[in-house]
Amino acid sequence: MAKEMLKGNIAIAEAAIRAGVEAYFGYPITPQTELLEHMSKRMVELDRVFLQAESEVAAINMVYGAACTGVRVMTSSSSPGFSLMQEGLSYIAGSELPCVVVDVMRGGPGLGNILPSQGDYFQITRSAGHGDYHPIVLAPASVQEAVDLTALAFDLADQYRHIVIIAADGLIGQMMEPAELPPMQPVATDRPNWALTGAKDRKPNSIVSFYLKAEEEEAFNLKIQARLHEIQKTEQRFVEYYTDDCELLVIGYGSSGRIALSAVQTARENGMKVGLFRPLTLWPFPEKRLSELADEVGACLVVEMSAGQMIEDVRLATGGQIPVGFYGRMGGVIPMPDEILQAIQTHCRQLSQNCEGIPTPLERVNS
Amino acid sequence: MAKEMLKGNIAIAEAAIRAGVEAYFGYPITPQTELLEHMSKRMVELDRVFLQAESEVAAINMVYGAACTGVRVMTSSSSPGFSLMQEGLSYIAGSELPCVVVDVMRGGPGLGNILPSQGDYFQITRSAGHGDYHPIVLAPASVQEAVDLTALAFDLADQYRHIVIIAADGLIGQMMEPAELPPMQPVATDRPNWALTGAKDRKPNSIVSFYLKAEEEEAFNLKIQARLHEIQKTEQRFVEYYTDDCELLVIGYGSSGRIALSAVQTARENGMKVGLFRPLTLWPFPEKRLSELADEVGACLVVEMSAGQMIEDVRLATGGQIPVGFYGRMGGVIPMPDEILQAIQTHCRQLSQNCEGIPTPLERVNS
Amino acid sequence: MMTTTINEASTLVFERPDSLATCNTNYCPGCTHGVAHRLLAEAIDELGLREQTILVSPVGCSVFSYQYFQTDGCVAAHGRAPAMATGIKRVQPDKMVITYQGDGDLASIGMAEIVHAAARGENITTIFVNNAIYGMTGGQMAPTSLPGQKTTSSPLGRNTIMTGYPVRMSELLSTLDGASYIVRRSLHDVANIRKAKKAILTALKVQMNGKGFSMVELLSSCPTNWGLEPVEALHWIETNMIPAFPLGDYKVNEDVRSL
Amino acid sequence: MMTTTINEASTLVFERPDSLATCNTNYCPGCTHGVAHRLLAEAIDELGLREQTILVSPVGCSVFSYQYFQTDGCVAAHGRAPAMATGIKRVQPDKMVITYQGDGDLASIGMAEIVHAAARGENITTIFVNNAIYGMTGGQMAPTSLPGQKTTSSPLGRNTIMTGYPVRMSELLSTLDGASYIVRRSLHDVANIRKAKKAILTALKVQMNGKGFSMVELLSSCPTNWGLEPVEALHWIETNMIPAFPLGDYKVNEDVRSL
Amino acid sequence: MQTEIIFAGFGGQGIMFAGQVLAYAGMDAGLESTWIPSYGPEMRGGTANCCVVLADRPIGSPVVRHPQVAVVFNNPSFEKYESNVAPGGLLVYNASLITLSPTRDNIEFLPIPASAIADELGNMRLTNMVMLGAAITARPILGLDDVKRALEEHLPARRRDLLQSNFVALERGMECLLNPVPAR
Amino acid sequence: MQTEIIFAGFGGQGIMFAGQVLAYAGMDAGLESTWIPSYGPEMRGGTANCCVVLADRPIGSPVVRHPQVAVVFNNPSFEKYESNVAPGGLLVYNASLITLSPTRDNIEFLPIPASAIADELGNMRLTNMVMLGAAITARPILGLDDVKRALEEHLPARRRDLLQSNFVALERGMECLLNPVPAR
Amino acid sequence: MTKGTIFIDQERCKGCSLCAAVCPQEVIAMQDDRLNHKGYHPASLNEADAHCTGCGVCALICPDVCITVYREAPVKAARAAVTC
Amino acid sequence: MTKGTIFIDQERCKGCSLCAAVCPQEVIAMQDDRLNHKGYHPASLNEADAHCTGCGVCALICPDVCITVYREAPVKAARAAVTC
Ligand SMILES: Cc1ncc(C[n+]2csc(CCOP(=O)(O)OP(=O)(O)O)c2C)c(N)n1
Ligand SMILES: Cc1ncc(C[n+]2csc(CCOP(=O)(O)OP(=O)(O)O)c2C)c(N)n1
Ligand code: SF4
Ligand code: SF4
Ligand code: SF4
Ligand code: SF4
Ligand code: SF4
Ligand code: SF4
Ligand SMILES: [Mg+2]
Ligand SMILES: [Mg+2]
Repeated sequence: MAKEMLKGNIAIAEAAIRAGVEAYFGYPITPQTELLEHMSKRMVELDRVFLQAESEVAAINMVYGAACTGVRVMTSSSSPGFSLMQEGLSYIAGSELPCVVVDVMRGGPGLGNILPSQGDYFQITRSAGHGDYHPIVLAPASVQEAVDLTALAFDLADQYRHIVIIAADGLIGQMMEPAELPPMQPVATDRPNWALTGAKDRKPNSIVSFYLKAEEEEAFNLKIQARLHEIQKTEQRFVEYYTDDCELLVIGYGSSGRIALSAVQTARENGMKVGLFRPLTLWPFPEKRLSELADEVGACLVVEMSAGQMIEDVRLATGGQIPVGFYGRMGGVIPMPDEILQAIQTHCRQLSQNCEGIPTPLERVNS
Repeated sequence: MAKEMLKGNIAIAEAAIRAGVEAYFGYPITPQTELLEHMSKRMVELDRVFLQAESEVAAINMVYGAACTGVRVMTSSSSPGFSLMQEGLSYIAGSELPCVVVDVMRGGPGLGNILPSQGDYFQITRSAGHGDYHPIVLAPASVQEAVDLTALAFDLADQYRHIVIIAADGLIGQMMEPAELPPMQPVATDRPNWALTGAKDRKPNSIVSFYLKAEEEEAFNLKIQARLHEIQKTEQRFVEYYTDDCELLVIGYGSSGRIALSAVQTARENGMKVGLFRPLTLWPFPEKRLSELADEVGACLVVEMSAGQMIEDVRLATGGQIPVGFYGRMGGVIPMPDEILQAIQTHCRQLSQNCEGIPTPLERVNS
Repeated sequence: MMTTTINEASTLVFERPDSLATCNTNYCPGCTHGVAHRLLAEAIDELGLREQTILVSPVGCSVFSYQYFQTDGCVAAHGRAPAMATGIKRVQPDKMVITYQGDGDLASIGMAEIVHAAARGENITTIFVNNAIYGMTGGQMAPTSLPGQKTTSSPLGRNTIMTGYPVRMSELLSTLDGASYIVRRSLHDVANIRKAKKAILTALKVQMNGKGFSMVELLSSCPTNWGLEPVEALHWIETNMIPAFPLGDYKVNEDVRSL
Repeated sequence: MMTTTINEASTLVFERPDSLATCNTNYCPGCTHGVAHRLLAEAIDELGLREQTILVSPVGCSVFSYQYFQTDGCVAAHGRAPAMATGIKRVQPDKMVITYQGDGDLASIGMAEIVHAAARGENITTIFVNNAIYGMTGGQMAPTSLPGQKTTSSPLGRNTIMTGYPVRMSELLSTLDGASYIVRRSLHDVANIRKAKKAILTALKVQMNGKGFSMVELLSSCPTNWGLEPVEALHWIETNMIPAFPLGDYKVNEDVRSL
Repeated sequence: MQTEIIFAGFGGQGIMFAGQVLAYAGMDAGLESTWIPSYGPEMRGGTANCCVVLADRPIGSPVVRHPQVAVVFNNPSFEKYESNVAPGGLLVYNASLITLSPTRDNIEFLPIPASAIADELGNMRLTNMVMLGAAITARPILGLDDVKRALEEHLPARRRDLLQSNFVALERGMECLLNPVPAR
Repeated sequence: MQTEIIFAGFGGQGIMFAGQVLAYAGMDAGLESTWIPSYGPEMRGGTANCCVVLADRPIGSPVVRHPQVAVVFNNPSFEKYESNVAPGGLLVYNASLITLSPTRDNIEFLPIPASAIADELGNMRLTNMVMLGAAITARPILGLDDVKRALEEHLPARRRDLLQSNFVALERGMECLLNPVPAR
Repeated sequence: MTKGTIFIDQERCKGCSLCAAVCPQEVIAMQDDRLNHKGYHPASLNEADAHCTGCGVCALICPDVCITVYREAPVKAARAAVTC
Repeated sequence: MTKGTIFIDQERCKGCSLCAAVCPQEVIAMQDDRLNHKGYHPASLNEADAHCTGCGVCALICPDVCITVYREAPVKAARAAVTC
């Protein structure tokens, strides 16, 4: 299919439809709303399930129900709405069900504003609700990547019977960019054997997220942990640029990774040995490759649209080997290539002198 | 006052009352319910505000409202209910309001069970809702400590106009233990100048959590970050045992820290050079002292009632200097002193050989 | 041993319904949750629905109910059964989806979800077991608790000035056009148990015929948290609950009457 | 320039109420949110309540309303204004606490909070601006949208089979004993605007006298998302909304009539 | 020194109270003392049990897997805890209700006709004190007087009238050890 | 090479569409191309604007603080963007509506009587195409044909009938540069 | 009067005594002297007097569905009577 | 018929024309030829014919409270008339 100018929100919706999503439940919230609106049109056309829920709490629990039947199901929201889904997400994880959730992040905390942000990183990667688990998290940096990762999201969700979250932001959601959509996949007709389809010619199935006996709950948790371990081993994804001979490694995901690339390119043109590492999976965080790179580079600079959240994963992955600098903007302010370039220059300078001079994230944001 | 046998949940409630809490809003959930029940009796006796909300969502938003008036206000719940409070917490943080929230953690994810757990560490310390902030988190390991930290919680909340979360668990909440309650504090009568008390003889006050202009939202976020920075500098709290000459440092908070102490004591009796580091503040995490200790000890062993969450803070604080082992139980299983002792022995053995042998947390839980 | 008590001419006139699992329930002695279960199981059997039924259990004393029925089942988050049921029903309109909910679950935390399921005319059936208290968590006040009722969170009795009056869900939901069949019944004696059974049969038929949202509210006992003997508890329903929650048909759409 | 048009004998007979801030609003041309604001401000002035009023704004087009009133104010999380107002009122019973909410806010995500505030007889006043759509987010369907109404999330018109029928909040809340004063008015013409003003005055008096929960539902226009000129939009209220949302007094307790 | 005692039986048999009295007595005697109910899945089932730990240094876990002493009031509890008691430990059981017989040989069994005695004393609700009296006598956990004092100070007002009969029950429990029922 | 163009004016003036046409034209001409609306606080206020970036290599940020070209349709937008345009940049403005006069001297100003021309053409909704025609002529962003082709391929069906008049509008905009109105 | 009998699963019985309370013939008694394995005093049919009519109301009120009812009567009539 | 007049804050006006639509005297016109700073065509009183009665209904419907009304009449009566 040819490329078309597609708005990120709509691209994700259409990509989900082509990946065979059978049910969508959501609630309007800027800057995500076009996704829901596209679903309201297309899902009805295709005679699939679209329902505007009364709230995000209801939406995620409708997703929970639909997921129990073994179909591909999805919801989408933005930061405050995502916060309301925390309990439901934990239940879905506790029931080993596949589903895809899109968070088009906006400025926070609180009502904040409707502008692009990456302030939900912790909430998405660490704790989508209470209890021990991590959802799989995919972070697109372009409309095309949003399309591609949406298809991947459904496959991973089914493969691991796990939640997959697409961590986008207002920039990816609102911009139009040329992208190519995949062909329409047929909707799967068979249902997994664990699905709630009525106990016909088989024992009753039940799907619950509780084990009142401690030993059973622990056994279940160990099972989940084993699965997460497996995912960590096999699903770390990332893109790297100019990393073969770089002294400073810039690290950013999604929009900030994309913008950082411009800065890195300019830096290269000015002869600075700078590379870019852009995680595609935020969980599992691509720590293997990053720790390898840490042996090769002198320092890294994390760029986020937040006060510094992914930076913790970077520090864990690089394990104190190299100094980790930070450049972050918050509350809907988008870090511009020239600002990032400046940060790169400062760090390169400090590299040539002593690394210790690099300010800690908090100092950085406060300065 | 003399010591009495007090149940953790009730001790926290009574301590809050004596700290001058003027309003309590909550919703029943095991293993926290006695706290709410005690409030339903005592707050009414004292002619203060008690209200059983229709849900945790309502409860946290009632807290939000009461906090706007500048009074000391509190709610309490357990893991699933705490998940439902995420949006409200983010709004409260975004409005710079003081309040105290108790999470008596239970087994998860999902409905899980009602037994003790520490599986909410990430959710509590990293992301009580969307956006960039951390609540102050206090972790009591005994009923007496629960009493003392509850009083502290209200003071810190007022001092920093920030959320303070008491991270307890079913063990602390349900057990009875001798403890001494502080004398009754008088309820503060004056209201802060920012409070919503009616615009009489002054300009109208407003309390909101949004700044539609990116620059304003960023400015606000920087203000919050500056405050968090201040808190990180001044409020790191912890207790340490046998750390003057130890080779293996055990690290645990709350119940697991308390139980670990028994194991450490036995280890000492068997001549092993083992110490215990027990964080009282989970955020800010007592990284300063821990990184000092990291220079002195050969390795550390993190004990949690989870798959390993605080261990990330330990690894960040010790910055790869020393191997970090892990012993965790999940889903309501309580790690017993003898098990921890075993883990200590294994690690000491490995210390005397090579440290690399220490299994990673995930390997550990999976084995 | 059975046979000893039965002579040749005897015929079996009452036994456990097939849809009811054989395991013991976790309910307290005399708790009429058990009666509600049996009635629902009988109705499912009589309509031959066992193999196409999906039961959505709540969080509450009936959290285990999914185990007590020989049907597919799941447990919703507290109060969200109607949303979960909606998700199940929308992708499988040919299945029978039933939520079983307590009063704390449905009338307190789950208010928005039940109102909107009814407003949408969601084609599901709700069995609403109203015992005027939070049973599972140890007897706290529910929105349905009666004025003056002593509970562990209203130790001096429910104070209407501070906490208002009992929420009457059947009346409330009857204001919604999407609701097709909303009735209240009681489980306090055999005559009423018979009526309750008929209502459950009708509610299921409403769903079978795609007529929209149906709910049967059942006044039920909680001897444990009411602090009464099982027999006294049944009297308490009759003398205290029924006046506050009048029995009757609150909404029966035209096209449902025929069923 | 004013003076030129006014001769000596003239007296000022209408001006901006004091409680209304002088800044411009962010509302679209012809949006009757502005009228609702003015009426509320006038009522606050006439009852001399400005200095003791705390306004709880919603998330919706009226999210800025706290700026438009010369009173203390805050913005609740979407749908939670009644809970936030409850928190404020319980610790300051002597203050006037008013929530201002849209239909998406109050009737969709905030259903549980408004129902329970009413059930508790919470002594607060709610101004419920029903424009049958989600204005701020760009015109999606609300629970109050009319059958067949085209919105950005019901592009073919609201399908009652899939999404049910409009939720009538005044009727629904009137089933609750805790609710003292529940009326529906319209802002589509001057006569009705006058009636709306009277209702708002009464509602505030209910709170002043500690009589419990009061709500005035106002049928309001959204020219922008209805795709109509402001004048047409007022006609649309009259011809389409009023039949679906009949104007009238739905609950007026005995002890309120006297006010 | 640390002693762990589990009390287990049906709800309504005064299990929780017996444990609390012991815990109070421990505190008053200057020991570290913890009490924790088991509030697991059993909750609804009608069985109740609690765990008391007394020690002369800070108590790590108030919960124990293998208590030194188990005081059990009914068959299900007998089954559950016979296997849990630590080797060399003690199982005190209510011989009036418990029909099962001991199977382990590495722990001590102490059958007490507690319900019978309580019945004799005219109040079945005294069963728990009879059992407690026996337990503290069989193992020198605390002196009878410590327990009596605890009762005196902590018995809820509405139960005050029962103080004396509680004392008697404790004593009768103690006396059982003079002529124990042989373990079958 | 990277060019950033901002279109700004009142809602209903075809701002968004003008930007999209340019973005489409860029894509069809084989350039990297992004379009993003400003959806900030203004949303309700009635003003609308969008940003188009065209480049020959991957575009980092679709949002820019200092565009090279600003195409503004009304006074508020003139005020806002005059100061934002990058030094050496261009400000194309609708002289028929905009009463303000330029204040900066390090950018180029191009006043276009766009509304007047559209009025002449008998359809005010063509204003945006007049402005676009002028913009692409003043700066060699893309050829007129690229833009025409984009219009042809992407003009929504319901607007098809307007295709020719859109073309004319583009041309009229272009012609303005032959005899520009002197910047006051 | 039709003659009938019931069978009570005494291990399932929780001794709530509702059946005894509703039996019109008053032929159900609680066994206060014996506990079942679950620890309850189960109900039992007073076999001595054979006044049980098989009316089934005990079964209809039993929350734990412990009771099976038999009746000396043609099946159809019988079912009709007890099924509710 | 009482004589009155109104003052319209034209910079506040959003040109919704509701006032013009409701004026019984039809003395309010929209200025299609001019935009205010906010970009709207403001309403204005047709000063030419002085038929404004000061009835105030324009003010009562104006969503942006742009209109102040004056009337040649004793204050009390006047207020009573317009305040709603
Ligand atoms: C989010 C959340 N909040 C609270 C609880 C605790 N909880 C479990 S059941 C229940 C109420 C049960 O009462 P009801 O719904 O009336 O059912 P019943 O036990 O009376 O049959 C509560 C509050 C929970 N599990 N999850
Ligand atoms: C939790 C959450 N979900 C969704 C939103 C997005 N949102 C903002 S306003 C609104 C609805 C506004 O509609 P209504 O309440 O009818 O007010 P109106 O704008 O029509 O006056 C929504 C869905 C949000 N801010 N927070
Ligand atoms: S607590 Fe009440 S509702 Fe729950 S099982 Fe026992 S009696 Fe039934
Ligand atoms: S969008 Fe609708 S409701 Fe919102 S301000 Fe505009 S007209 Fe009013
Ligand atoms: S069947 Fe009827 S008569 Fe026989 S025991 Fe039961 S209730 Fe009594
Ligand atoms: S009703 Fe059932 S459970 Fe109750 S006593 Fe009779 S047989 Fe036993
Ligand atoms: S006051 Fe009355 S007459 Fe005068 S302009 Fe207004 S509406 Fe017309
Ligand atoms: S009603 Fe008000 S805003 Fe509308 S046109 Fe008249 S004066 Fe202007
Ligand atoms: Mg209940
Ligand atoms: Mg609306």
